[in-house]
Formats: sequence, C-alpha cells, structure tokens
Amino acid sequence: MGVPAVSAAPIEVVEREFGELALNMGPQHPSTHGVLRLVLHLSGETVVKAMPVIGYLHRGVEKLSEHLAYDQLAPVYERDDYLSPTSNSNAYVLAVEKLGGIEVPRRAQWVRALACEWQRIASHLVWLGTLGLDLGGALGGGTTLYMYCFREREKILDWLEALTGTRFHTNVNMVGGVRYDPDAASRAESTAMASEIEAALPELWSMSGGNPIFQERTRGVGVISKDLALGVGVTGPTLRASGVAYDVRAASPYDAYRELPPKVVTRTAGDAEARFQVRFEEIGVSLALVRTITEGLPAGPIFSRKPIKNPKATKLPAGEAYAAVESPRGELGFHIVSDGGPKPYRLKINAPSFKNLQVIPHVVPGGLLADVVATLGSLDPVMGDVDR
Amino acid sequence: MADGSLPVVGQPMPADGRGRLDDLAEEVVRFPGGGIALVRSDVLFHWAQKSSLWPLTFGLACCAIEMMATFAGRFDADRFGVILRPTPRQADVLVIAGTVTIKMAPRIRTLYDQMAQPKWVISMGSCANSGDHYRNVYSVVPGVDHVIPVDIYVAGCPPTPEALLEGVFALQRKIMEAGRVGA
Amino acid sequence: MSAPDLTRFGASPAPIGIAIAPGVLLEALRHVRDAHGYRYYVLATAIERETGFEIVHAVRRHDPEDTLFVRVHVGKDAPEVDSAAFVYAGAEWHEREIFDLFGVRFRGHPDPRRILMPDEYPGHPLRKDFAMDTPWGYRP
Amino acid sequence: MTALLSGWTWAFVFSAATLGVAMTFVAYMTWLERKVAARMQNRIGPYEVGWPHGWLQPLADVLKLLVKEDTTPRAADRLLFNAGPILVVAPALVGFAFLPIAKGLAVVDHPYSFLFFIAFASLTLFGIFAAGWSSNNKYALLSALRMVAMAVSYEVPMILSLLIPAVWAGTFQLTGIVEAQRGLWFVLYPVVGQVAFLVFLLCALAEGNKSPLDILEAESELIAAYNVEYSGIKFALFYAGEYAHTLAICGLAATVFFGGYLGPSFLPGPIWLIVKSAALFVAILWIRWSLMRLRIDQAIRLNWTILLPVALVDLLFAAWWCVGA
Repeated sequence: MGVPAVSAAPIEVVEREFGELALNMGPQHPSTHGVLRLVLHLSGETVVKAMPVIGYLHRGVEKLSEHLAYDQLAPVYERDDYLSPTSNSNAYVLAVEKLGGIEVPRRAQWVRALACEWQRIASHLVWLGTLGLDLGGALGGGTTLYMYCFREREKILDWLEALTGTRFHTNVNMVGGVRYDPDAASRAESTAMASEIEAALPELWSMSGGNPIFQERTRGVGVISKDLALGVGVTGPTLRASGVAYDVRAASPYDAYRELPPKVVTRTAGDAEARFQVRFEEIGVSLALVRTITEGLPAGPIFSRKPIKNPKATKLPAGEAYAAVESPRGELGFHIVSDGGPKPYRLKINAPSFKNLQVIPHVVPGGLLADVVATLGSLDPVMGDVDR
Repeated sequence: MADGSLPVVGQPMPADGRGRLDDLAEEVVRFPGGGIALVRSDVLFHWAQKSSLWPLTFGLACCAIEMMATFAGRFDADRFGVILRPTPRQADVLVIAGTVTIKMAPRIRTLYDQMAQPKWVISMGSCANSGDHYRNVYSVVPGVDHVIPVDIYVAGCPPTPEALLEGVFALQRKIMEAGRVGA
Repeated sequence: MSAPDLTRFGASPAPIGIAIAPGVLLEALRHVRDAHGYRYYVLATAIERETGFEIVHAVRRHDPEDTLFVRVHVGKDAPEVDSAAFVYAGAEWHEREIFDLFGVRFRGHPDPRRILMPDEYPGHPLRKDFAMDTPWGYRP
Repeated sequence: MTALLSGWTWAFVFSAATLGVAMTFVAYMTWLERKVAARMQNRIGPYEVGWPHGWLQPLADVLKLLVKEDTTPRAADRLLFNAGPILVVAPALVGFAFLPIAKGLAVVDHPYSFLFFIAFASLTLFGIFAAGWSSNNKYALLSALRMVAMAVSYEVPMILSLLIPAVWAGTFQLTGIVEAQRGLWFVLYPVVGQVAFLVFLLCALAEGNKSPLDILEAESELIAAYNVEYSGIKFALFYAGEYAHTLAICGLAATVFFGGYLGPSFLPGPIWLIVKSAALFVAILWIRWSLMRLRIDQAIRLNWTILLPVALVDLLFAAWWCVGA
C-alpha cells in the first residue's frame, strides 16, 4: 500500500503568539461546502483572523487542457463547477467558437440557454439546502429545508436524465452546437415542471427567508461593501447583492440571451440576507426564462459542423479569445490562447467561486463562529470551481 | 504513519485491527456449548453492524452531490439505518466521494486512522476508484487505494444514488459474510 | 501613458488589450482604475512564451461596460513583476496562483506562498518543461 | 403484598422495573424521532431494519455501538473522559424515579421530590462539561464553554416557571402536585398556566439542546460538540443520556402541567403518563425539525431580556391568584 511521500502540511498552532485559540475548520467539516480549510484565530467566540487554505481539490485542469484536443475538452470542464456543469461547457464552447469564428444555429443557442437555466435553478436549490444545513444543523430544521430543496431538484434531474441520459454532467454542449434536442414531450414536461417548482417556492421561502430566526441569523452578517466587492472582484449574486447591477447575460449577452435579456436582481445591503434574497429571486427569473424558452424554441438544425470523425483534427487559427457566461456563482470566463494547433496553447478558467472566496479574510473577522458559517453559506462556493 | 502502520490511538489497538471482542471470543469458546453461542452472537453482532452503518459527513467533489442526493428524501438511505455522522470517531464507513489529490491524501489517511474499528471504506466514483480522466495529472492520486484500504468500489461518474445504495448493500453482504466480529 | 484604447473583450489574432512596460504596471493600473473608472478586477493570468512570461491583468468598468486586458512581458529566467495586490485587492490570490503554477515572483506581495499545491511541492506544474506524466507523489 | 417485599427489595424491584421501562422507552424514542423527522421531510425513515417500519433499528444501533472499539485519545484526561458519559446518563435516569405513576406511588415519594428532580436534571451539566473539557479537542472545549453559558442562564427561568405549579399545589411533593390537578390541569389555568408552560418549554429546548436552541451541539459549527472524541459504548451512553434527559423533562412537564396520571379511566394511570410525555416529546421534535438555530448571543439575550421577566411576572400573578383564591 504505497502511501504518497507527501507529509501533511504542518498545522501551525499559534496560540502562544496571539493568545487566542487557533481553530482549524479543516478540509473535513460539515459546513465548508467541500474541502475548504479555514484557519480561524478566535478570542472567545469572536473571530480575529480568518485565512482560507484551498487546493485540496486542485485537479490541474488547465495543464490537462493543454494535452487534449478542442472537441474532447467540454466534458472535462463540466466536472469543474459540479453544481452547474452545462454553464462550464457553455463558456468553454463559446470561447472556442469565438476564437474559431464557428457559427451556432439559433435552435442550438436556445437549447443551451434552456439547459443552463434549469441547472441554475438546480444549483440554487442545492445552495438553499446547504445554507439550511449550515444555519439549522443536520439534526434540526435545516435538514427539512435541505430535503424539500432536493425533492424539487430531483424533478429537474429526472428531466435532464430523460433528455441527455445522465443526471447532471449532461455533455449537452459541443463546439458548434448542441448534442441533444428536446422533443415535444420533453418541452411539455419542462413547462409542467416550471409551474410545479414555482408552486413550491412559497413553502421554501416560509422555511428560510420568511422565518424570523433565519432573518436574525443572516441580517447584517458578512457585509461586503460595494468598493470591497469591486476591488476583490466578487461575481454573480454576491456582487449584485452589494449594489452592482452586473449580470453577464444582460451586460454582454451571448447565445439566446440577446433575444431574451433576463431581469437583473440587485440589493444594496451586501449582507448574507441580501445575497439570499438575490438568489431566491433569481430562481423566479430563471423559471420565467425557462417558460419563454420552452414555448418559443425556434425550429432548425442543432449542429453547424459536419459530424466529428476525428476529434483531434479540428484546428483553430492562432490567436486569443475571452468569453464569459453567467454561471449560478457568477461570471465564468475562459481565456484561450491558441498557436494554430489542435490543442489550446494556454487556457485560463476565470472561476467565480475562486474570487468570491477571496472576500472571506476581509469580511469574517469581528463576527462570531456562527457568522463564519452563515457568510460561507451565503457565498455558495463550489470547491471544484475554486481549485480547478 | 507514512509507512501505513496504524498509529496508536488510545489504548494500544491490536495491530491487525481485530476488535478486542475477539480476545473475549477465545475464552467463550472454551466453555461447554460456548462455540454455538459464539456463532449465534457473531451473526447477531454482524446483523447489528450491517443494519446501522453510519457514514462520515465527508465529500470531495461531484460524487458528494450525488451522495447528498442519496441521503435526501427520494433515495432516503435512512431506510437502511444509514445516518450521517460528522465525526470520524462515530463513523463506521468512510465514503470517498470525489477526486483524491496529493494535498488531501494525508488528511484522508488521518481521517481513516481516527475512525474506530471495525471500519469500512466505499470508494465512490471513478475518480476515487482510479483517478478517472485526471489519473495522469501531477496533483491527483490515481485511486484512493493508494492511501487507504478500500472495501467496495462503486463505478460511475458520478454514480447514481441507486448505484451508491447498491454499493452499501454490497458492503452489508460483505459484513454478513465476514468471519469473526471485527474482522 | 497613452490613453488605453478600450477594445471590448473579443477574439483577435493579435493579443487583446494593451501591452505595457513592466516598470509602469502599477502606475498604469492605478491610472486606469482612478481616471477611467476600471474599478472591478476580473482576472490575472500568465502565458509562457518562448521569450519569457506574459502576465495579463483584466479589469472592467461598469457604467459603459468594458473589459481591458493589461499585459506585461517578463524575462524567462527568474521572472519578477510588481504585485498589483495593493491596487486591486482581488489580485492577491490570482498572483499567488501564478507564482504557484508558473514560478513568477511578485515583488511586494502581502502573502507570497503557494495557494493550490502543497507548500513543499518542488516544481511549477504549468510550465511547458514540466512533464505531464510526472509521478503524482513528488517530482523526483 | 408490600409487607412481603421489605423496604429494600421493594425499592430494588420497583426501580429496576422503572429503569427497564425508561430505557426501552428511551431507545424507542430514538426510533420515534427518526420516524417523525422522516415524516416531516416526506421520506420514509428507518424501514428495512426490522421489516415493517424499522422497529429493530434501536436494537441494531445499540448492539453495533456495543461492539465498536471505544477510543480514548492519548492526550485526553483519562479519568474525566471516562467519567463524562456516566455523569450525563445517571442524573438523567434518576429523574424518572421521582415521577409519580399512580396515586401516591412513585419510586421515591419524598416530600421534596420536585426539588430533587430539578437538582438531578441540572447535574448533566457537569457530565457534559467534563466530557468537553477532558477530550482535549478545541471543538469540544468550545461546546463545553457554550454549555456552561447556556445552562446557567436557562436554569433560572426554568425553575421559576416550575415554581408556579408548586405554588398552586402548595407542596413540593410531585404526587401532591398531581393530586392538586385533579380538578383542572395547571396548564389550563387561564393565562398564567399557558405562559408558564411556554417558558418551561423554551427552557426544556435549551436544556435538552434541541434546535432552535441547540447552541451546544451546533453541528454545523462545532462538528459533534462535546462527544466529538467519543465512539462505541461511551457515545451510546451520551446518545441515551441526551434522550433520557429530554424524556425526563417531558415527563416532568406532563406531571406538573398536564396532570401526570390523571385522565379518563379507559386507560390506567401510568399509561396516561407515558402517552402525555410521548406527546410532549413529539411536540419538541416538531419544533426541532422545523426551525433553524439561534446564535449563542441571541439565545442568551432572549433568555435574560424576555424569558426571565415573563417568568417573574407570571410567578407574581400565580402567587396573587393563590392569595386571592
């Protein structure tokens, strides 16, 4: 049994130096949303200093992408932000199409938007469930909220499974179009599901946002001011909750969002409750989008290139491109540098959770241990997205 | 710790990890009729271990989301006595749900060592089984069996909740067939 | 410092954004942030060229929405650049990642440790000369 | 018949029986909790273990924990570490001895049995603090400190709200208090009774650390609080101790506010006591599985600024009621 010769990073206990308790919310902790380690310095219950340690899920995707061809890479990026895989492959495919000047048929763009919006709703439901677990604990009310959210999410996963064969790593997007085409039954199912989930939203609201204990736990917690948000570069609902109305779907529209600009939900308070309200309203916005997309799905082909015989054959002209997509966590961008070969020369993923997590050392000190958990839950980080 | 031997936690644990109940078992057999009693108690304790498997709240990557779905309402693992326990001390099963990186490997080893005997490991998803498409990346351990001994491998990327439950049933069958208590 | 031509982020054979001499980087970033309102920090990335490393900072302005790529070229051996961590707070982790994966040092960075790899990992994985199938334990 | 069984054997047999009933009751409350929680989360809960509805699940859990290796961390303070579970379970189980089962019949029918019960109920604090402090784990330490803050602050309104029935019954003997409720249950007294019960219920939530006041065992912050380092039998004792403590408190509430064994005659006395405390336990579960958790400073502020004044005023009204009646 060859155990790797990597010694565990020394856990530096600095009690003597600071006179506080150095607490290690380690890579295994019920509420760190995956393998994030927070080194907290506590004096009593209040947090004096917080230092996130990441990298426990660094899978070297950017190095891997320099060894795979353009058509093989989309499924790899779907495993990055595993709560909304279609947004990842959508961003990658957009960047490649922009660099190679590949045109995408209108129906394919609408199907992409449909899959992305459904997965945004599913991702927000997972966020709401885990936020319930953070604030309510696994042996308390939080679990009930988590169960209700996952009950709704199972419907979406069933629909995706019917359409694409897998529950959430769907491989819908390909360079130049889409792989699956929702038929009439699937579209009818999608509209029916939209109203079902819309009917469940008030119950979820009464268990979370409407609950006075929940408001007490999130109001005024983890306040991110507007210029801190801009300076650190937080994205998505976290940025919009601090008063900056920037949504990639509205600001620089791509695919079907040129014809269907979504409503940009913003708040100004910038605390955990504002972030909660922005995400909860976005579920409503996405449901409306899904209805309009399903009804108005244009006819036509779903793939603009000849069937791909040898994935290693597609070559892109030398050059550079940056394309961004609004993933549930924020602006997810791909910066591709190509040297004319079949493989990307250098590919940088601008991950939203990586930037959202950077705000922790600025925002958490001063609050209690319970506020650390509430703030982290409201930022909705996904560790695959952070460590890439 | 790096050479794979079990560290001393509390009173010295027998090196081959057999629970202290086995020493008790030796005495019981000497009594007249003890053997039969022992076999019957074996089945009873195995049945108890099988029907209350407590996994550790520990997920790495996309498979963790499917593990959460397995414990949620629709695929309710609570039906089989499987509830999540947050601390390794009270956990019986360590489900490795996601990609094992070299920075995480020593932590997984520590977690495994902190768990009390008898303990089992389910390697969930092809990243944990063999590293999947990340297997020749510089920072990924190709398979969690390089770090800890694995009992059940669940295939899939990510395995559906039914597949994970099938893995749990396979582990339950394995526990029933296991020889002595704590083996 | 010439007024930056505000090319929108798009695709072009030539590298997008404006190229700046390494010595002027911090002053250029401050000018762009204060005078032209590019207060939002988007990303920092590094591209390894034959002649050296190219550090790219992307910043964005919101009211007439526009993204600007500020590029700096640095020599191949012992690459060193000024750290933008005190101009944009968001640059801190991006620069730590570039140091971790490329080995480009950042002068004046508040916390110049590795961010993704284990602290005592010897190599810089994203460099072209770092073989892909390096044994996952340690580079020998 | 009591003459035959002299004092000692009678006490031994009776307490053994009560302990037996209490322990199986505690075990099946763990099953009931998982079933009620599952029902609230529209899933099935324990089903396969003991086929129809998982009725063998508590047996499986206890047996598994029995054969599990119980670890004692090398750096832990061994004496306190092993004393912790005992200090938690013993007081919780002793509480059952004082609850009257029939007219004038309780394991210990002492004129001050009410005070004994409260004294023993708050003894679990020592066990939890010993466990938290001695397991040399920062999370356990933090939870032990929280436990002290919570217990000290929530004891005061709890005892005040329990004084009200004692004031009405005029005695500290639990059997006497139940007898005084023969006409009208204390909880049905117009305003004063309900308020007293509500204050007591909140304090019971804090004492038994059930959400929304489970600050002590805040799982998402402090992993598993004081029993982080415990596994095997010691954890089983903690698990049973926590449920025994909550059930004892529910039994007390049933006795003091809902007229312990009083009830229409189609059910014998003790069964009424069990039904009432089980109903209260399900009510606590209902609250537990639907509300989020308060932060520690909010919980303590709630106690000192709201619960204490309300309990005091309520006691005043109860006393005035007594003098006036």
